[in-house]
Amino acid sequence: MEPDLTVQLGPLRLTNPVMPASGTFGFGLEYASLVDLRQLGALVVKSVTLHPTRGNPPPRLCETPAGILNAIGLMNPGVEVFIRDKMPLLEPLGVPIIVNIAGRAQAEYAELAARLDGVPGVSALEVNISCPNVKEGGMAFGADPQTAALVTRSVRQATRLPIIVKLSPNVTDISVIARAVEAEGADALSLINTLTGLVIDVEKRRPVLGNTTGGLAGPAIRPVAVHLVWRVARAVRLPIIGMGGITSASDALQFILAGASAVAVGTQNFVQPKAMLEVLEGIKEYMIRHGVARVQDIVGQLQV
Amino acid sequence: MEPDLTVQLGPLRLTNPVMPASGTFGFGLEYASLVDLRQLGALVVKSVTLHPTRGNPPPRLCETPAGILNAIGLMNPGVEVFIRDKMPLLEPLGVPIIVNIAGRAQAEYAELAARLDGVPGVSALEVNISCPNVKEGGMAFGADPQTAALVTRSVRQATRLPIIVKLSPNVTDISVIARAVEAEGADALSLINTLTGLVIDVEKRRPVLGNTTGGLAGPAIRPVAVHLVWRVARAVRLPIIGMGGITSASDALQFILAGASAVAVGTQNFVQPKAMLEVLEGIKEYMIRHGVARVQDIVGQLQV
Amino acid sequence: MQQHIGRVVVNSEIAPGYSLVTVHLPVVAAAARPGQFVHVKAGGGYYPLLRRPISIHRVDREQGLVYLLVEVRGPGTSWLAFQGGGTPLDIIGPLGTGFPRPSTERAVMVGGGVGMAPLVFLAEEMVHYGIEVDFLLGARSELQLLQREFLTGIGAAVQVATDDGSCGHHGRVTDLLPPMLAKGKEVTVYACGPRPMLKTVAELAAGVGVPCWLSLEEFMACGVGACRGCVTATRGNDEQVTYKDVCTDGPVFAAGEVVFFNGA
Amino acid sequence: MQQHIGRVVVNSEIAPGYSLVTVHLPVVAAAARPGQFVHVKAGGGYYPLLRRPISIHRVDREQGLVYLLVEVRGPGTSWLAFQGGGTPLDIIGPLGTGFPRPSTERAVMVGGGVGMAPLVFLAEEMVHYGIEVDFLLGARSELQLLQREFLTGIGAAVQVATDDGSCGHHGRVTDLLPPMLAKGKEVTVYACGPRPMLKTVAELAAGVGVPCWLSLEEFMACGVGACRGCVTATRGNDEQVTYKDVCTDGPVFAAGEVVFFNGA
Ligand SMILES: Cc1cc2nc3c(=O)[nH]c(=O)nc-3n(C[C@H](O)[C@H](O)[C@H](O)COP(=O)(O)OP(=O)(O)OC[C@H]3O[C@@H](n4cnc5c(N)ncnc54)[C@H](O)[C@@H]3O)c2cc1C
Ligand SMILES: Cc1cc2nc3c(=O)[nH]c(=O)nc-3n(C[C@H](O)[C@H](O)[C@H](O)COP(=O)(O)OP(=O)(O)OC[C@H]3O[C@@H](n4cnc5c(N)ncnc54)[C@H](O)[C@@H]3O)c2cc1C
Ligand SMILES: Cc1cc2nc3c(=O)[nH]c(=O)nc-3n(C[C@H](O)[C@H](O)[C@H](O)COP(=O)(O)O)c2cc1C
Ligand SMILES: Cc1cc2nc3c(=O)[nH]c(=O)nc-3n(C[C@H](O)[C@H](O)[C@H](O)COP(=O)(O)O)c2cc1C
Ligand code: FES
Ligand code: FES
Repeated sequence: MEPDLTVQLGPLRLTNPVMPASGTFGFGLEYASLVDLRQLGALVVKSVTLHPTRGNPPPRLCETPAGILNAIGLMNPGVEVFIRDKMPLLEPLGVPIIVNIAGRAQAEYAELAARLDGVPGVSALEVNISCPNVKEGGMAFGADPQTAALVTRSVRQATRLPIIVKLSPNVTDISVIARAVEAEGADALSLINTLTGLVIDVEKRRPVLGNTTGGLAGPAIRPVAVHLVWRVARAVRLPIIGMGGITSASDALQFILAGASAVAVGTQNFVQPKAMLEVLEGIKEYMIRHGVARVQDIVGQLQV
Repeated sequence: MEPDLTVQLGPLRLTNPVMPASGTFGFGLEYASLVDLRQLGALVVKSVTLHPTRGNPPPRLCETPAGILNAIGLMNPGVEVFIRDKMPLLEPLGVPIIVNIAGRAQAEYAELAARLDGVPGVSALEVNISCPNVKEGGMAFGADPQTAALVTRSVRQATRLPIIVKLSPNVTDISVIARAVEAEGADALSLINTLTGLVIDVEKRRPVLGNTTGGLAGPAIRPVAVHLVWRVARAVRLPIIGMGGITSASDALQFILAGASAVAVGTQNFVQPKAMLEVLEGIKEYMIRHGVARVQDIVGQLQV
Repeated sequence: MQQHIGRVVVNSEIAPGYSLVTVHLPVVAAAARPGQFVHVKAGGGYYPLLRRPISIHRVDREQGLVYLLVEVRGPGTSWLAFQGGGTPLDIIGPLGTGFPRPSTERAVMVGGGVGMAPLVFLAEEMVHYGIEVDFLLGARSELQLLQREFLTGIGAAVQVATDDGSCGHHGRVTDLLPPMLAKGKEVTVYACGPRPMLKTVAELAAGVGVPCWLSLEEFMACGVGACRGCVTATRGNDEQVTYKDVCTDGPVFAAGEVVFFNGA
Repeated sequence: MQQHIGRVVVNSEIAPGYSLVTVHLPVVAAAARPGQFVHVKAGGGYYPLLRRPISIHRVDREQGLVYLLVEVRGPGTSWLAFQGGGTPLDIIGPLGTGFPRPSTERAVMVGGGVGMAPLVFLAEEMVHYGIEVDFLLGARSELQLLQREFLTGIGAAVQVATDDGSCGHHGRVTDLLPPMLAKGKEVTVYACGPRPMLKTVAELAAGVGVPCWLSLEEFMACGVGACRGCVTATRGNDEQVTYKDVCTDGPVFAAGEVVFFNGA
């Protein structure tokens, strides 16, 4: 019997739990010749902002032990161009499109949400209140329960689309933020965004990245991410999209057992564009081997 | 000309800036046949508690991508046995001995500090308010500025020894904690302790570690550690001992340029017991190559 | 215990997934006792990060050689298994306490899978001292039976069990133990292998009251007693459970001291 | 652009620290244009983590071969340089835009260090189309002069500069450029190498108003235009500075478009 991989993220139903992490898969189209996009549970696009955003000065990336430090700075063509140029290509895929939005102020989140409401093909919004690489907004919203709540409330009021709020790991108690966001009507949570980091070129005595600091992602942060998913899963009733260093089905299953209903692959897309499909296959095999009928049945089934 | 490697950590003077991170070098004696302990800037011993501590159930360790997750749980023979059995062997080394203390309550820190005050050979105390692997005390003290301040105050009142407070990275704003601790008379700070993490054995659906969660250390966390040192260095005037994933002189220099006056090698001791001496050699070479007369001259010299 | 650079002399796959690595390491060869291990840096860079503990399988003191028998399981052991002659190996050792000499005239060794590795060194030494050695060798199937001819060659009485019955007894290697214990003569039992196997061995030996030594495995960081990461639960005479370091208090423990749990 | 598994046919150190890796990769050999690159997974596991971009140095379409010229710099390139015949390589490519054909009858190529790699493919093609090729080859010293005989063999006029004066002009390779530009005949300049070298080339070419194309390097994650990590500052006709992806908008850019800073 085929295992049942369907996932319910609040009002949003996915045929399987595997998707890309925002910003690591562009608008999906860049990868179309390498990955069959139709097989993804959802397609999460790179953060879209109200206005075109130029991003940070290069270098924007460097490799760290089992990780990557990035400070892209939300480079994107802005929501209007996104709706005009990208959505018509994404909609026909028949895959739920989750649009990640990032604002410099509370009002911008609301405006973005309102603008995307009703755009054909947009299935949900992922609200990025956790980007460490921008001066205005970004992580500042996600580090404080009050502002996280306010942003969630404005987005909630501006759209009927399902709302997924993306949380930052750079906080003392992530469950406080999660509960604040839950109380304001978020439909799901996604975590984790990157950990703030700094790499220094000791010969030049300068930061390697043009933006000085960046966000750490990749396998290096996986244990931190699994822990935070586990912690949040016990604090809220909302479904969670887990991410942070997933490279394989076994990594993804750690997140699912910790309490994630779905998983997102980030950095590993760069290494192995087929990773998401391999993760999906591997989850199926695991379910068959362990006699798990529905993937939902093992969500949060970690025995402690 | 020999570069000047001396370091001043408040009242404590070291002949060079390199030492082990607490808990990764035992009481030093375990490594005596592999490393010439007399060459270290200081010897930081494993956390000592008031009473003998059994530690957490095994497994206590697992390897993660470029890192290690540990939940030792402060296993140690207690301060009395430490003073009786270990200090007489450590004192003759002629190296400053920094005793790391961990309490389950504020009063225990004070008691430990009082007990160690005046013990021959003890040069300073490192106050561990950041251990993620114990149920009582530990990180709870380090995650909140008030409790961090209270612990520092009690220790300050109980001893004339220099006090180094060891901070946790698992907080929203580490500089708030650093300032609170500075205000209570700490002489130096050390950071970072480990990041909380979780690794799951998906076949058994159980945590790999006996304690469920553990602390993540090693090269994986280095960018996070360098960032936090940089952040704290700009927030306080206290000297900093930087640590987190140091494997080489170049890694150590990142911390120094970010603002650390001294550095501690942790996980890498397990991989390469000679690492500390190699780091020291490499710092010297760098100084000669760059014409740096005194290592203090490059502390915090990152150009941003 | 010291740190050395040894050189791989030759590396050969002696069974599917098992490699015998011969390392030129005279100081360790001279100093090592059966049951001790070495801590090996596998690969450069960060992957794998930590050293890997590997038992001393045999030594050739005259030629200064140390033999390691490696089962490929993950990144560390596969790196090791594929290093050809000439590769320098960064090794700390010999480490651990080793097996105590028997006070009996007969020794039974129970080796499960690659757990048989350190018992070969022990068997050689026992035979050398005129002690009668029964070697019970367990494996998944005939192909994975390790060093059988070698053991017979040195004069050990080898009996075999395989999980799939492809050779010898069809079943667990511990099934072969009771008859050995029933033989009457005074005997000491030595075992190394998966924990459930060790548990059974411990129970059988305790049942007839013969001395029994187990070599344990735990994940290790330092290997020298500094990190306290490799502990196992033990019970002293006072019945109190304490944690001991597998790397320095062990890896060999008296069977009666080891606390087994449900999962073994 | 597709993902392929190519096999190393042969790997040889052609100069100290430089390896020529021949890979059987017919689809890429057939499709590649000069200036394009491949994105290679170096090693298994997490170290190094990301793929490494390597220029297509030459192709042999008949035999389905792609040649990579690799300078050993860190973990990725040293892994690549040491893979013997038979090793499977996980490769995405061909990637990037490549060099545009010249509208002139003469082309000058300026290659600094391993930056000469993609220019060889271009030189071969230009010669094939009857365009006269001057190849200015720079290196630290004589030993590091790459593929000099090969270039002469295909009919390029090679001039050499070394930092230490051990061969050819003692000084920078860009010192050889002005005379080439002064020759009068219409010429297009192509350059690849360290950024300071590219800056000088761009300035010299702009000075005499000849078309000039530069191949840039930036650290890359995806290689396919998805991550926006590999950008370089460019200036459009409106003088506005924008960031373009080196992986998909480049790696080849019109020299006038590239914004250089103090550090180049
Ligand atoms: C004292 C001692 C002696 C040993 N002697 C030998 C020997 O002679 N030959 C041999 O092949 N192996 C021996 N081992 C086991 C060997 O150390 C592990 O197989 C090895 O560390 C696995 O590393 P890896 O990178 O290949 O795989 P990993 O990916 O690290 O591990 C593969 C699997 O093995 C488990 N594992 C890893 N390390 C250990 C460990 N130390 N103890 C128990 N399970 C572990 C992991 O949980 C995982 O399931 C010994 C272990 C100890 C403690
Ligand atoms: C389009 C393109 C084509 C290239 N073609 C070739 C080629 O044909 N042959 C060749 O030998 N190299 C080429 N390179 C450079 C090559 O990609 C890097 O040398 C390699 O990624 C270094 O990896 P590593 O793991 O060996 O060293 P690392 O440790 O990653 O780096 C070593 C040093 O090189 C720098 N570096 C790393 N990657 C890059 C990069 N992408 N751009 C600039 N600097 C970098 C690092 O900052 C560091 O100083 C090319 C790069 C690009 C972008
Ligand atoms: C290059 C890069 C760009 C990213 N851009 C975004 C972004 O635009 N919006 C966002 O919410 N997260 C962004 N992220 C964070 C990822 O979505 C993800 O949360 C994080 O990388 C952890 O997953 P990973 O370890 O699998 O990469 C980015 C990450 C990387 C590495
Ligand atoms: C096995 C292990 C045990 C540790 N024990 C202690 C301890 O007892 N007290 C303490 O303050 N820190 C302890 N730490 C934290 C280290 O001192 C250090 O802060 C941390 O490991 C980061 O450095 P690293 O990445 O170089 O290991 C321990 C770390 C490890 C890996
Ligand atoms: S491995 Fe560190 S104490 Fe045993
Ligand atoms: S490397 Fe990702 S956009 Fe160029």
